[in-house]
Amino acid sequence: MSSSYGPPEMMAVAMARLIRDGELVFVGVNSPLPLVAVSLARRLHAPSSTLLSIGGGINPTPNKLGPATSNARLSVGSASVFDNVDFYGLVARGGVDTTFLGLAQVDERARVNSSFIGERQRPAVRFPGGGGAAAILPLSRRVILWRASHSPRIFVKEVPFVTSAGNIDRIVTPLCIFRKEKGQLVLDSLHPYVTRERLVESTGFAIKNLDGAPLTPPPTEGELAELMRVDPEGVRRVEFPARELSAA
Amino acid sequence: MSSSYGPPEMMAVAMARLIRDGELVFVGVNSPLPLVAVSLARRLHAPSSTLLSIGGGINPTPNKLGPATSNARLSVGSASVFDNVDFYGLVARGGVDTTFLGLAQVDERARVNSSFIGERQRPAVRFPGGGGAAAILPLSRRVILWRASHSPRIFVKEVPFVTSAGNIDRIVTPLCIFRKEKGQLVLDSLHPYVTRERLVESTGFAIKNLDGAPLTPPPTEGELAELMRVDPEGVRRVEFPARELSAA
Amino acid sequence: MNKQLALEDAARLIRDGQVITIGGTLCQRVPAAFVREIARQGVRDLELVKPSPGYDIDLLAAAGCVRRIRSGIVSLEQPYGMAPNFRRAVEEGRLEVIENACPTIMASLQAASFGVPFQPVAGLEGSDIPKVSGFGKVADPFTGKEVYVVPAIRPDWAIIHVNEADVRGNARIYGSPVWDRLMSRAAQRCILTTEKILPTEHFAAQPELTIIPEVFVEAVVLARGGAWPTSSYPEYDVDDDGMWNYLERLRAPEGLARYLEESKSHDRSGIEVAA
Amino acid sequence: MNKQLALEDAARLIRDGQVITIGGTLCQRVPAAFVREIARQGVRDLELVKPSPGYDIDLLAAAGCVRRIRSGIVSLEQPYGMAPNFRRAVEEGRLEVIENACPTIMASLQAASFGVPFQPVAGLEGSDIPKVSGFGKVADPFTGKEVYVVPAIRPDWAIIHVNEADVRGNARIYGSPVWDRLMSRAAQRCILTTEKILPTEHFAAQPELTIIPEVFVEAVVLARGGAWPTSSYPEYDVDDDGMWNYLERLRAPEGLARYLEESKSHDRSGIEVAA
Repeated sequence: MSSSYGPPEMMAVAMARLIRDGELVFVGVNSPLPLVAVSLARRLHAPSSTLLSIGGGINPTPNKLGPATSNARLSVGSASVFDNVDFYGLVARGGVDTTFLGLAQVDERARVNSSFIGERQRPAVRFPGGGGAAAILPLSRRVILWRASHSPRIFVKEVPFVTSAGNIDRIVTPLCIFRKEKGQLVLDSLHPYVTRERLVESTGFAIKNLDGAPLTPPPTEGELAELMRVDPEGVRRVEFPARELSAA
Repeated sequence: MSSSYGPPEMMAVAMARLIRDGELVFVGVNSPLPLVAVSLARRLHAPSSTLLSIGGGINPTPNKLGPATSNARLSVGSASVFDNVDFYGLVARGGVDTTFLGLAQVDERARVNSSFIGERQRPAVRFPGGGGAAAILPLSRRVILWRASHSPRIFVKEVPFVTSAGNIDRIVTPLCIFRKEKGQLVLDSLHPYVTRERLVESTGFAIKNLDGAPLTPPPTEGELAELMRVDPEGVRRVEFPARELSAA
Repeated sequence: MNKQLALEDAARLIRDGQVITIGGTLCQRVPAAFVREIARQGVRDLELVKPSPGYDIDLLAAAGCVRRIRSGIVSLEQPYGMAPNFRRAVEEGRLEVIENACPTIMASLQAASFGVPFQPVAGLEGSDIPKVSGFGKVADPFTGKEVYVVPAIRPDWAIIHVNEADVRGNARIYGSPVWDRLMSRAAQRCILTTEKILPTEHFAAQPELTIIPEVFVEAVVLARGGAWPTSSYPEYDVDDDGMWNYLERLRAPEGLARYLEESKSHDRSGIEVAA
Repeated sequence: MNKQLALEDAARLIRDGQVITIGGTLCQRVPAAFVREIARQGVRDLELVKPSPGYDIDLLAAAGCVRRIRSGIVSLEQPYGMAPNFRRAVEEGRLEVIENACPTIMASLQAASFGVPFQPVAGLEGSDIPKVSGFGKVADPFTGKEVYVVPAIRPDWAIIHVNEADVRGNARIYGSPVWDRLMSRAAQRCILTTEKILPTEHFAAQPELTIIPEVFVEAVVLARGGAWPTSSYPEYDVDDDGMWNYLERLRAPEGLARYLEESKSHDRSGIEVAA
């Protein structure tokens, strides 16, 4: 792979490309990569998209991005304060085009578990919870999931608990992009630095369209240059364990 | 009757006396007399009562009162803007002690019609509507009704439509005060300048406790003096037809 | 995105048969210039959903623009009293009233704003309103207790008069917003008339004061004095002469047409002085 | 009425077994000094209702103050990741989670604020949450369409950190109020901790900025730096050293006691400088 980009850059660029011009895009809590991606898209192909930030802002213009996306500082420059109650109303009325959401586990039927594994009262593993995902996945016109990690414990054959399910369009990972087709995850593209063998080893279910999927176009010089301007401090890397930053 | 007061002064003072210190009292739209009454009570025996004004204020301190109680000007001096949605939430949660409400008609069972007479689709008489009364009467701990007019068409045996019913405590008119007892209106007191005969003629149902009811204590010098300070421009009179002001 | 339109153009967004809600209350901060323009354009068969209409429904009833109204109270308040043209239209069977309480309209708008089909409401015991207006009753699945519910009503438009807006549609209201915050969330889209158009930086400097954010807004109309003869706090109070003149004018045959003609240049002058 | 109390006295209002909601989100504008004082006083068996807790539930879980939580997401956000003491308490069976989505908590608080027993919520199709958390399903009486409903939850207390308050309890929040406006209306009463206590005239000068009016408030605590180590925009950001120190301290046995002791004078200093 090129020395000029790694998984954080590939993911940020891939997520940015999924944003369409003119859309209203929501970025929630705990979402550094989506924040970078939307900021990037708005400076590239989607200048007329609208960023709705959980920090309370509409198209804010903060001096710098930061890892905690619920931070009110990230909403500086917004002409209004858009609070959580307003957001959930808007998405419920069909007013949100695209939402980015994280996940703890997802299965081949595109069902997400961000809640727990094991007994509810004394779970073997407690996850953070899905936030608003259970409501948002059926309500946002389109949802893009991402996770800065890709392993058979994350991409599982069947989740033990369904926190959320719905209008998933794509899932972006350090290794690939999945799309949802007829209720199933299908490989959409493989990042240029990933072998099909590695993807298979890293995924807990049989991958559909493994051989047919193209490579994700690598970030262009222009995309990378703009990414450095949008995110000079490397917020895009905060979700990655140090080893994964170097191992890509 | 004394030359120093008439029905507007008697009503304003009688309504003020019904307010208890420490209460949270709501004054809605179209309510000049209640606005005067609460302002008066807060300067007399109920300095710790809280006025919640539909104009959006809590204990506002306007330079002068005015006839349109929905006017935002009447909320000047309030430290917050308390909007209609906030008010209906508060009353529904049991947070309002006393509410003043107007009426078009009321019957001997204390049921209020402020909607219409006749066929709904083409009524013989269209009234303004009850505002929030249908919700407020069962929810406010106590409701004081008032009407600056008293006739057999207003105080009827049975209303043709029940706009609202509920926690009515008193009804104050230019002639008397009714209270509600076991679901029936009962004469509480007769204003000093009114004969029992005149009250009977002016009321469309047989008056309970007609002979037993005392006279309303006339406004004291102190009450009248304070009333003039609270309402130097005579907002208390705006609801009265000119003839009733002089006829009392 | 610049959403500023002339009053006439913005009023053309309102089409026959639509459901509208109108900001302000009674004779306070009513988007009166816009209401008059709807009347001038002869829009028909509107349904007005508003807890407490006043000048707006009185004029629209006189002009025959509205077929049905859902409201809690209709009044011009003291010292003007009841809305006479509204009353006449209802008593003559030209305007249907779906009887509500202010908070049941509020609840219908809340349901719309939350994207749910109905909303429970507190109170109403003993009232005939639920029966004649078709409210439902639902047993609370958690306690079994019955509660009244009203259907979601999502107006096509919320028409709101504000003190300050930018051309994108961010807006401030000083004093009570009455129901306007909710209306702006319940309607499909908002049309703002505004006393002033100011740069976006003005709103960004204190975004907590922006009660209507740009994402809900379709059009912004500069309408200085646009609430006249109703009030726009703190700029101006109810115009007493203006109210009596309105009531007087409409008593005469052809009085409405004359009134609309006389107020036309006032109403349409805003756009010419836009920044 | 002067409602100002010292932190210790205000915290004594919280009694064992009560239901509380706490303002802010994750590591933003959490009333952290108050949360630590609850832990110092050893309150037990609380139920926390909050869409997105973070530092608050992590510390309260470590201190064993909370028996049950209803939440949508629990996190310290990046770069601190998941709340480790919360996670441990749940995995050890010491803390029950009633699984929710943020907007289902919102809806439960809305129902409480509207005085109705339940609230319909949009979405949730395909989720196991309604089943495990006992949500209901109700047929819309107007369309027959089924919709999920959640019960009203009325916390005994909303504990909210604000930027500015007066001693009566009028308060401003700069930046997003997150859920705090709703919380202040849903709870029986509010306790405010505030960066500054200012005269009532300050609030009356621009009452539209007052997000919590005095009538909802029981106590006001002057707590400069009271959100630390979480942020209080615009005064201070998340304290990175403070967060890592917190996480580090609580890894050791007796770490919590030491942490609470070390932060005590910081937390209780506010009252001494009160106006």
